[in-house]
Amino acid sequence: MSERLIKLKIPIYLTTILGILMIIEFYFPMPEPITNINVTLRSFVTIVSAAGLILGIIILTIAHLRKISKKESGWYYSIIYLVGLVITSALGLTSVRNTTFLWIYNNMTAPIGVALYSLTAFYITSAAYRVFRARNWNAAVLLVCAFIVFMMLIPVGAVIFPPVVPIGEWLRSYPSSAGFRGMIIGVSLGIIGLGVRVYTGRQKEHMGIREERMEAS
Amino acid sequence: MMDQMLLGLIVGSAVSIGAYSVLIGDNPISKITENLYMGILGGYILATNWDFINKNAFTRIQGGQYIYVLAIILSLMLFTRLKREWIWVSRYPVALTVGVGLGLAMRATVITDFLGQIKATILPLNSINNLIMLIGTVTTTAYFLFTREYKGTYKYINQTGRLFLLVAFGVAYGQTVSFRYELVIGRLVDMLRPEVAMYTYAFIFIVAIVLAIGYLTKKITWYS
Amino acid sequence: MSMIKKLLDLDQRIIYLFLFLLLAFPILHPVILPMAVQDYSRQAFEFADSIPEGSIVLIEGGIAAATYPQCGPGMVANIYHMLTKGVKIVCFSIGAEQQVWTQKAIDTALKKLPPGVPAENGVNWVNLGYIPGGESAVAAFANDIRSVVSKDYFGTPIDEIPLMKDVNDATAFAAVFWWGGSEGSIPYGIRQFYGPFGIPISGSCTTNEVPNYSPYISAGQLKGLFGGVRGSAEYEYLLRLPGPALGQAMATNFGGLYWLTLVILGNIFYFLQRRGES
Amino acid sequence: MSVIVAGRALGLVVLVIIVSAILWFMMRAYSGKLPKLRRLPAVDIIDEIIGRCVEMGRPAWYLMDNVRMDTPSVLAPTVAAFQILAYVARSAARLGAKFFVPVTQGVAYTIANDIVEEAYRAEGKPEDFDPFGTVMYLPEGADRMYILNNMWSQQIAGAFLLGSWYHKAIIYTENAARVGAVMLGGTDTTHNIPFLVAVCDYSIIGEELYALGAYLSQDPTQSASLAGQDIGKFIAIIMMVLGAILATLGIDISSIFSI
Repeated sequence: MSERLIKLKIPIYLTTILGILMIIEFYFPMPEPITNINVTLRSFVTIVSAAGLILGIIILTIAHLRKISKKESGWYYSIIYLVGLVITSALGLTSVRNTTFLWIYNNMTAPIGVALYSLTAFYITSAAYRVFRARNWNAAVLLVCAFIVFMMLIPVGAVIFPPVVPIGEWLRSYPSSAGFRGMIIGVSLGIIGLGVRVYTGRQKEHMGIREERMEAS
Repeated sequence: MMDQMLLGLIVGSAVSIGAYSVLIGDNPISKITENLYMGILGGYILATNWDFINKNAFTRIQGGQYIYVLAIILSLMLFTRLKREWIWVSRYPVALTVGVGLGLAMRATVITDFLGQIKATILPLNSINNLIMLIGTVTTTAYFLFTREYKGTYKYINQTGRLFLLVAFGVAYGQTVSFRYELVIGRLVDMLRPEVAMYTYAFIFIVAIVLAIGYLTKKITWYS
Repeated sequence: MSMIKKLLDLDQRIIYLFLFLLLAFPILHPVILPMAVQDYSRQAFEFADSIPEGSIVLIEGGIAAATYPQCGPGMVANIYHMLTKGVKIVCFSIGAEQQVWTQKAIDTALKKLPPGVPAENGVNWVNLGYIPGGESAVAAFANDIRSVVSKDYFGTPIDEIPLMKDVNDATAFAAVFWWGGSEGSIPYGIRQFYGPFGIPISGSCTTNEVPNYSPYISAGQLKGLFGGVRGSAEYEYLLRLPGPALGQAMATNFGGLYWLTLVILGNIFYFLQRRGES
Repeated sequence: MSVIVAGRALGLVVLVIIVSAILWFMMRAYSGKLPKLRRLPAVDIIDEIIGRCVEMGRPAWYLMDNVRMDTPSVLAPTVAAFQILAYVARSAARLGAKFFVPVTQGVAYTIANDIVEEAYRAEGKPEDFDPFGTVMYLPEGADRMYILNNMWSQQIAGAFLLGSWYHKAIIYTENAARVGAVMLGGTDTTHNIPFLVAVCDYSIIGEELYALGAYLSQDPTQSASLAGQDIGKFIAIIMMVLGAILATLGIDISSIFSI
């Protein structure tokens, strides 16, 4: 029973207490020691997240090492990973201001990052040809609105067909904001509902705990 | 100094071509870039996060804020998952993250999202546009009702709500597309600078030859 | 019939290849297509143009590596515009990486300046560098600059900088230009400069963020906005200062026309196929 | 010093009302009185997609994009996605589909790994769970290339794209569609929901992401909480309609928002 308490109940209680503390602090003026605790807790979260990333890299490295030792298909690529990791982390751990470390970041990491981000343009273009068809009226509405707004936004669009600008602006300011407003209101309620389910200990999947049906917790 | 910058642009151009090769489908060039990127990014994440912990926890502990020892303990608790029987220990840092995070999300969403959007919708109904705004917001809000069956009056409300949602999605789609082209252009501008362009062409040429040989000899799978 | 089916199943790699060629072409050989200037950009330009000679403006440089190709040229044009008008500039950044790009924008603008325009560091412009702490630091900066800044980007103590002599808080500035990149930080400027001090503010952001700020413009809290590469190109266009953004805007045009064509073609083929089937 | 922070009183009142409504419905469900709920189509689709993957002998992937647990606005949809993951993973374990979950953040990785392992154990197939391969940590950013390359080489047949989605939405959906995968997509981010709706075979929008997990859990108190959320929607609708009518009549009530 006490094992259940430590492994299961206390984490859930802890979640609830911390969450309610955050909410109360926002609505009621609090004496300084309590606000200080909350600020400290939030910085704990950032520290734990940073530690989580380090843990992730360690696990990823173990996975690559295992791949190499088992000679799984494509194991030689893992060597590239290891070399990259060892060089950059060795440089970076000496100092994050190390010039070679920053050079690698600016000239290798960042360009690949931008290039990968920009892949979206290619996939959007091929999606335009493949899925953007007026199959039914739902798809047609989406298609027409996207077409008009996009035409408004490219510099030459307004020259080809001037009315797209007022139409596009109107779509953007009225029906579109109205649509998103309803969605945002819904999402906000979804977050509140989620919070209540988590804080009452009903939803506990994120703790890796299997759900137990209709059982008081 | 200048040489380092030029070298940087050339290397940047080479790795970008490696990244763009993924457009062809899985191939050795993109695999090499993938693992290289994962490695250097992993090293970067390792170093910067270690630096962050150092600055925000260890330095503070040295400065007398002993409460931060707790943050270190919580962080170490995450690492217990490397041993299977100890996995439950990592629930504590998870409880901290989720508890605090959800609390922060919940407390803010009521005012900024829920009330903020309602406030913006309270408009005098003296123009078609304001009326559309009200109808749109009300019907899309109603679109998400879970306790109403899809029939009767609600069916029409639901359909109207869906229409507004689709318009919103279309507008957001068009909006995002134009931004995406700017990203490629930004990268291409750097790759096609006069002093780098020759190298870029050479890299493209090499990659094309390697891949063409690979595909023709069936050493690399061509996905269609 | 099978022809249309084949066209509909066109290999995506051909689409990608054409996109590459279409985007690279205008960068290598600038072709100027006509362009319509957006209202937001025109308002922002007119606002910048109305600042009287001799006053001091504050520029926040929030542009980083990923956003510099789009928004950087606009910031360069802004700095050029101010210096040629005889307006003094104080720059700062709220991100560490961004301060480097801010300085790069200043250097680029200085190189472009026509001879005879005074542009001395510390007299006509100053870069205060990186101020950590997000919005709370911006608030502190607006109330008392010296509480958060002691040295500029180059390490000169700010009390030794002539331009900073009478500049103590937000009231010293005639205007604020917030080149926010993709930081999403324009509201900081609105809340901390426009709200409490009434200093007019205009800004720039990436294209996808424009809708987030349109409410501020219609409320008059933001005097104008340059969105993405198009905004930068329009600044260059209005200022008659040809630069990299114009070429990029033309490339966007090509990419955009390609997208529109593909959507239209896809639909035509799709309907032809459906008609053939029925 | 006032009792409530200025400008937040109405927020507090609304929050208390919504939370009480949710709790009330949950209590009622606890004693057996269940509210009537419309069935979300997405509920049946999950097993269908997994089943298809098993039939074709090709893997099913569960992608979550942004899982930064230190950002509240990302954390909420991520926690919702975790609940759905618990169901999908059990379904995959039971039917025997090859399952893969890439995660880009350490704490989230810890959680996802626990969930999936627990699911395999619950279905009595712990040997099918690969501690290094089923759930995998990939550095944020580098995951794009890994996922694209492997999507092609493994020829996935099903993909779930749930959580807080950003630009990766279009990258993954378009590639998954090209390799012939059936997709279920859903997010609460307004900028990228259009791609999921346009490209995915099935999509869930905004709040439905939060609701889906509650539907899928076998726990009636959770699904009952959705009825409480509906009360919030009614409050919103009433406030908007009433406010607009009063504004038309020249009565300005916007000041109540700043109490």
